Order: sequence, then structure tokens, then C-alpha cells
Amino acid sequence: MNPRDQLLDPRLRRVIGVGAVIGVVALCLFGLWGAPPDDRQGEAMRLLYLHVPSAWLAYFAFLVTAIASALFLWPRTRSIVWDRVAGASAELGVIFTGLTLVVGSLWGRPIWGVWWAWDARLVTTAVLFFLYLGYLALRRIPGDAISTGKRNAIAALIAFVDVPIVHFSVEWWRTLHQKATVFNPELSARIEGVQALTLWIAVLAFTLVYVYLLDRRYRLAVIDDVLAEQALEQAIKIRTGDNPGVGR
Amino acid sequence: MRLWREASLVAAKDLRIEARSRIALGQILPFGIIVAILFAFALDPDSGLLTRVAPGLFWVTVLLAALLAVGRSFAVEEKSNARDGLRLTGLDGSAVFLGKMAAIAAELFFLEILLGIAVVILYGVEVNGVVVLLAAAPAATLGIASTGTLYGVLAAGLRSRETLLPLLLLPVLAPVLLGATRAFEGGLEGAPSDAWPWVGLLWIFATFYTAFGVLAFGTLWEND
Amino acid sequence: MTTSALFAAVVRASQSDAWTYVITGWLLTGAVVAGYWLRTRARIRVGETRLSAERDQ
Amino acid sequence: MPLVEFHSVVCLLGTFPALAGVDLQVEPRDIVLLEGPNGAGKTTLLRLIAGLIPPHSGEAQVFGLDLFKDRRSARRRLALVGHESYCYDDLTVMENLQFTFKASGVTGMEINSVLERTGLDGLAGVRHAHLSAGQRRRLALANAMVRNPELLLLDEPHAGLDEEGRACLHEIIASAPSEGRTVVLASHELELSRQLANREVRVESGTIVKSGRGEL
Repeated sequence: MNPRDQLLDPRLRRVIGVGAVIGVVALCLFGLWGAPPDDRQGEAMRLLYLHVPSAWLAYFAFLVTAIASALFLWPRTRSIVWDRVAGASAELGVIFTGLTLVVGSLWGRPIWGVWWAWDARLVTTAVLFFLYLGYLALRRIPGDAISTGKRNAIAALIAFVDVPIVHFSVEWWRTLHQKATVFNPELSARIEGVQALTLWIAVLAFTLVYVYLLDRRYRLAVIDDVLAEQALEQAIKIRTGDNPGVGR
Repeated sequence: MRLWREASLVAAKDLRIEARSRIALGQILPFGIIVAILFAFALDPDSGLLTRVAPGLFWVTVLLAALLAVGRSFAVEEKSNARDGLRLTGLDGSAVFLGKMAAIAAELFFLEILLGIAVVILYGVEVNGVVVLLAAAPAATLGIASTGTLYGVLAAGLRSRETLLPLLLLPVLAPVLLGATRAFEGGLEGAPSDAWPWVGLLWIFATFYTAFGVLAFGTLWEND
Repeated sequence: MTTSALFAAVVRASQSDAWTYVITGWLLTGAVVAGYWLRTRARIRVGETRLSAERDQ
Repeated sequence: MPLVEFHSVVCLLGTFPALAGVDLQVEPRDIVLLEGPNGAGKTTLLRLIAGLIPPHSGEAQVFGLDLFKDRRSARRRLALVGHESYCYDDLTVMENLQFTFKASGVTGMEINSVLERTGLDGLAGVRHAHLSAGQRRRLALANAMVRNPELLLLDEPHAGLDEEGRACLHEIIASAPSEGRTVVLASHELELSRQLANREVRVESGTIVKSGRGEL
């Protein structure tokens, strides 16, 4: 197993896996039972323990994709490892962005009475979701490893550069209409004590889950590449194998 | 500077092809006007709503027209494999990028003027704050043209490029639509002070992606 | 206690509808994350068996 | 130093190994005939030399430049005539040639002389879209010659050419060595091509099976 076939050392992966399980259990205990309901929002507050960390993880995952893409483009550090990391992290990023949107609207329904509000953060997350959905669609198109790697890396950087611009312009746009939006989850939730602890547990648990899944998805990418390489060798054998016989 | 000579060569080639084939003027502009009319069907014209949202509808129409212009610009290269011909000349990728981007931007800007006149007439918009409009429109156009050219070459040659291009391009252009619409609203409602920050955003967006294109286009252009 | 019975019990326990949203949100997040993990793990297993099969040839 | 130096080069089209281990050397002023069945990889080999597609593995050098590192610089000194004309439908013959000429930054070649050599002098003002298939083949040849290439790559240039067209083609290939030009010619017209080539290479299923010098 040469180093490129594993992202994390197996022992480290097991530790992270166990940590993730413990984190999730702790999150469920605290999030659903331990932490008291919020005096203003009531029980709906418990959805924030998912909404906030998954939003944070989405941004973090796309940051990892951007860094991996830059490393792939830089000739000295170019290696298939970075292309795989970029792809795996973007896939997780899109999943967490999707969850952020769904849980966000589930939270909005009891609190604001609407499934969707043009709140700056939700709008930015929605644009982000489609931005990277396009990136994943592009990644699925096959081709020569190096040229598709470069193409994907540049597409990832184009998308990533757009994130702050989208965030900045949407933030401007929404605060233009409502000064400090009462809808802003952070503003309305004065969180401290057990609630703050629960939020930190949530962020930790989500991060461990992300790292573990990143390693697993990376491993899957390795296997797909090795199988493709073997299929290629097979095709070369067939192509040159029947050479002396029937000239195709 | 060799780069500008080569870029203007590519731009001249694209614009001459457009002048000959009249696709932008003969097909993309009518498409834009039809979309503007469809918006009027969708929104009740005499409720005054149309005039208020005219800037937004205008820029959405420009974005849709830009998709066609970018698609056309790279379809020209596919025919009889002209793309390989262009690569064989050994032209530098950034020259090809600036050339094609300038041609698309010129077509779009020309389109915007004519479409703007149509929208003013159709939606009954009284124009003022022209200085802001003239500052915002080129920035938005260059922003659209630069990202359009980048994604155009990225999707060129791929089987599903017609459907992939909108999916890739439109989310990236969200801030341009926001900025251009708000800038135009500020201009038209005679509150230019609100508009200038958005004009600044548009110029930052355009400069950034033009620089990005000059650096990255070569790599994409060489990909087969 | 089948899972649907458990789910029904939990929902009944929550008089206010807020709990319905909370439960839906948590179950959905859990299902998506777990689903993604299981699907990836299954595809890894399939791939690794094909790899070892190829190696034995 | 050979113009082209390939050792066990593999090249992919998607996931299909179009070239599965090619060894080839081309010396200056050679006229090399590539022959072999359809789908053997002749076109891929020419496109690889022209730097249009990336090699997958092996060693590949053109004009001494490594194709793994830089596929673009060598192009200034070569030209490829492929199955397509590489021209723009809406531009005329002259406009297409002028664009290629200026874009390539070439010196020492006059467009009108190229038009005469390829028998297109009467068609300068005709749009590419209005040309017949045969005329487009000649334009493809003219489009390559206008760049005054040191290495001329021809992919089945005879296809679609009439008598006069073939005469022009032969004149260009025959006079190549005296003009300091090297030619790699993939063709099925073996009798015609053998009169010109000083080397013959047989390509089958993505590899070179026979390579002889002076087997006329």
C-alpha cells in the first residue's frame, strides 16, 4: 500500500472514527435532551445545533477543495492525491450545503412561519450549493488524468473566488433592506451555558465525521483509479495482443 | 506588445465572423427582446411593477443572451475543427482569451444598448443617472464576458456543453446580476450614491476574472 | 419496538409541532450522513474484492 | 539530433489506448510514409507529434522539446494537415490564410505563392462554407504551407484531391527536402507515396511493427 493509496494512517482513521461516533452520541444527548429549550425560540433551537456546524463544514470543505486544487495546479506539488482530495471534499461540501439549506428551512418554518427567507446567509449558501453542483457535474466527465485534473482544479478555483464576492454582495443586498435582520439566527439566539457547549460539541462531531468521510471517499477514488488503470492495461494487451494475428 | 497584437487578431477574427454571419444581431438580439416581452406578459404591464423591476429584468435578459453569445463563440471553433487550427498557430492562451473575451464583450455591449432602448420603450422607463449606468454596464459586461469565456472553453468540446455551460456560469454571475441591477436601480431612481458601491463591486469582479482568465485560459485551451 | 413505532411515540410525545421539525431535521441529517458513509463503504468493499480478484488471476 | 524521438509512447483517447508503446525517430529532411490499417493509430501519432494531445507515458520529444512538459513551443515550427480544414466557415480563403499567417508570426512565405502552389489562386475571395470538399482539402494544405513549417505532418492528404490537386501535393512533398522541410505522411495511396518517401513505417494496433529505410 504505497502512501498515495491512503489519506489517513489506518490507526489515525480508527481513532477519528471512534471520536466521531462518541461526538455524535454526545451531540444527540445534549442536542435533544441535555440542552434546555431556548426561552425565545423554544425547542426549534435544537435544529441550530445541526444548521450552524453544517454551514461551517460546507465552507471548510470548499476551502479544502480550493487549497487542494491550487496544490494540483502548482507543478512542483502536482499529484493525483490533490485532485482526489479536491473531489472528495467538494462532494462532502455539497452534501453539507444541502443539509444546511434543508435544516435551515425546517428551522425557519416554526420560527418565521416560512420555509424560505431571503436571509443573507441562506442565500449565499444556496448560491454555493449550485456553484459546486456545477463543479461536481464537470468532474464526472472522463478524460486523461492530468488534463481533467487541471480542468477541475481551475473550475474549483473559479468557484471558490466567487464565494467571498457572493457573500459580500448578498450581505450588502439583504442588510440594505432589513437593517439588523431579526431573522438572523445568531442575533436572536443569545446562547450561553449548556447551549454553547452543545454547539461546540456539534461542531467537533461534524468535523470528525467530515474528516472520516473524506478519508473514506478518498479511498474510494483510489480504488476507482486503480481499477481504471488495470482496465487500461487490459485494453493495451488486447490492442497489441491480437497484433500478429488479424490486423484490425 | 505581442500579447495585444495577437489578442486583437483573435478579436478581429471573431468580430468579422459575427459581421458575416449576423448571429448576434440577427438572432441573439431578437431573442433578448422576445424575453423582455415575455416578462411583460408575465407581469401585468399597467401595474407600474414592470417599470420598477425593469433593471432586474434587463440584466436577466442580458445574462441569458450572454449564454447564447458564449455558446456561439465556441461553436465557431468546433466547426471543421478550427480549434485545432488556432492551437496549431502556437498562439499564446492568454492572447486567445483576451481576444475572444473582447469579441464577446463587444457583442454584448452592442446588444445591451439596443436591448436597453427596447426595454425603455416597452417598460416606460424614464432614464436618468446616465453616468452611473455608463459606469456599471461596461463593468458588468466585462465580468460576464470574462467568466463566460473561461467557462466557454472549459465546456467546449464536452458532449454535454449546452447544458453544462448555464449550470456552471449562472451561479458565478449571481453577484454581477445583483450588482448591475442595484447599480441601475440607484442610477434610475436618481440616488447615485447608493449605486457607486455596486459599480465598484462590478469592476472588482471584472478585473479579477479577467486576470484569472489570462492566467488559467492557456491550460484549459490546451486540454483536448 | 419497530423503528416506525419508536418514531410515532417520539412524535406523539411532542405536543408542540416544534418537536416534529426538530425530529425531522435530526433524522434527515443522520440519514443523509449515514447513507453517504454506508454507500461509500459498500463501493469500497466491491472495488477491493474486484482488485484482489484481479490480483489472484 | 532527430526532429522526432519517441520511446514506448502510450497515448489515450478517453480510456482507449490509441498508441500502445510507439518507438519512432524522424531525421531532418526525411520523407516518412506511415502506412497501416484504419484505426491503427496513424492520426493519433500525427496529432501527438503536433502536440495537440498529451502523451500518457513513455518518452516523447519533438525538436528536442519534451512533450510531457511543453506541447506548445514546438508548434511554431511544424504544421499538420488533418481530415478537417481547420478553417472558419464565414471567412474567405484569403482571410483564413491571412489569419493563420499573422497568428503564426511567420516570415519568408508569401500567401499568393502558396495559393498558386495549391491551385487556389482563383478562389481567394470565396467563403470557406462555399468550397467543395476537394477544395477544402487544398485549403488545408495551403493553411499548413502558409506557415513555412520545418516539419510538415500530412494525414491522408490524397483523400478527396483531384488530378491537379495531387500534382500540387506531390510537388510540395517532392521539393520539401530542398526547402529544408521534413515530411511525415500517413497515407493509403501506397504506390504514389512510395515514389516520394525515403522511409516507410508500418503502424498496426497502436504500435510500429516494421520500419525500413530506402525500401523503394
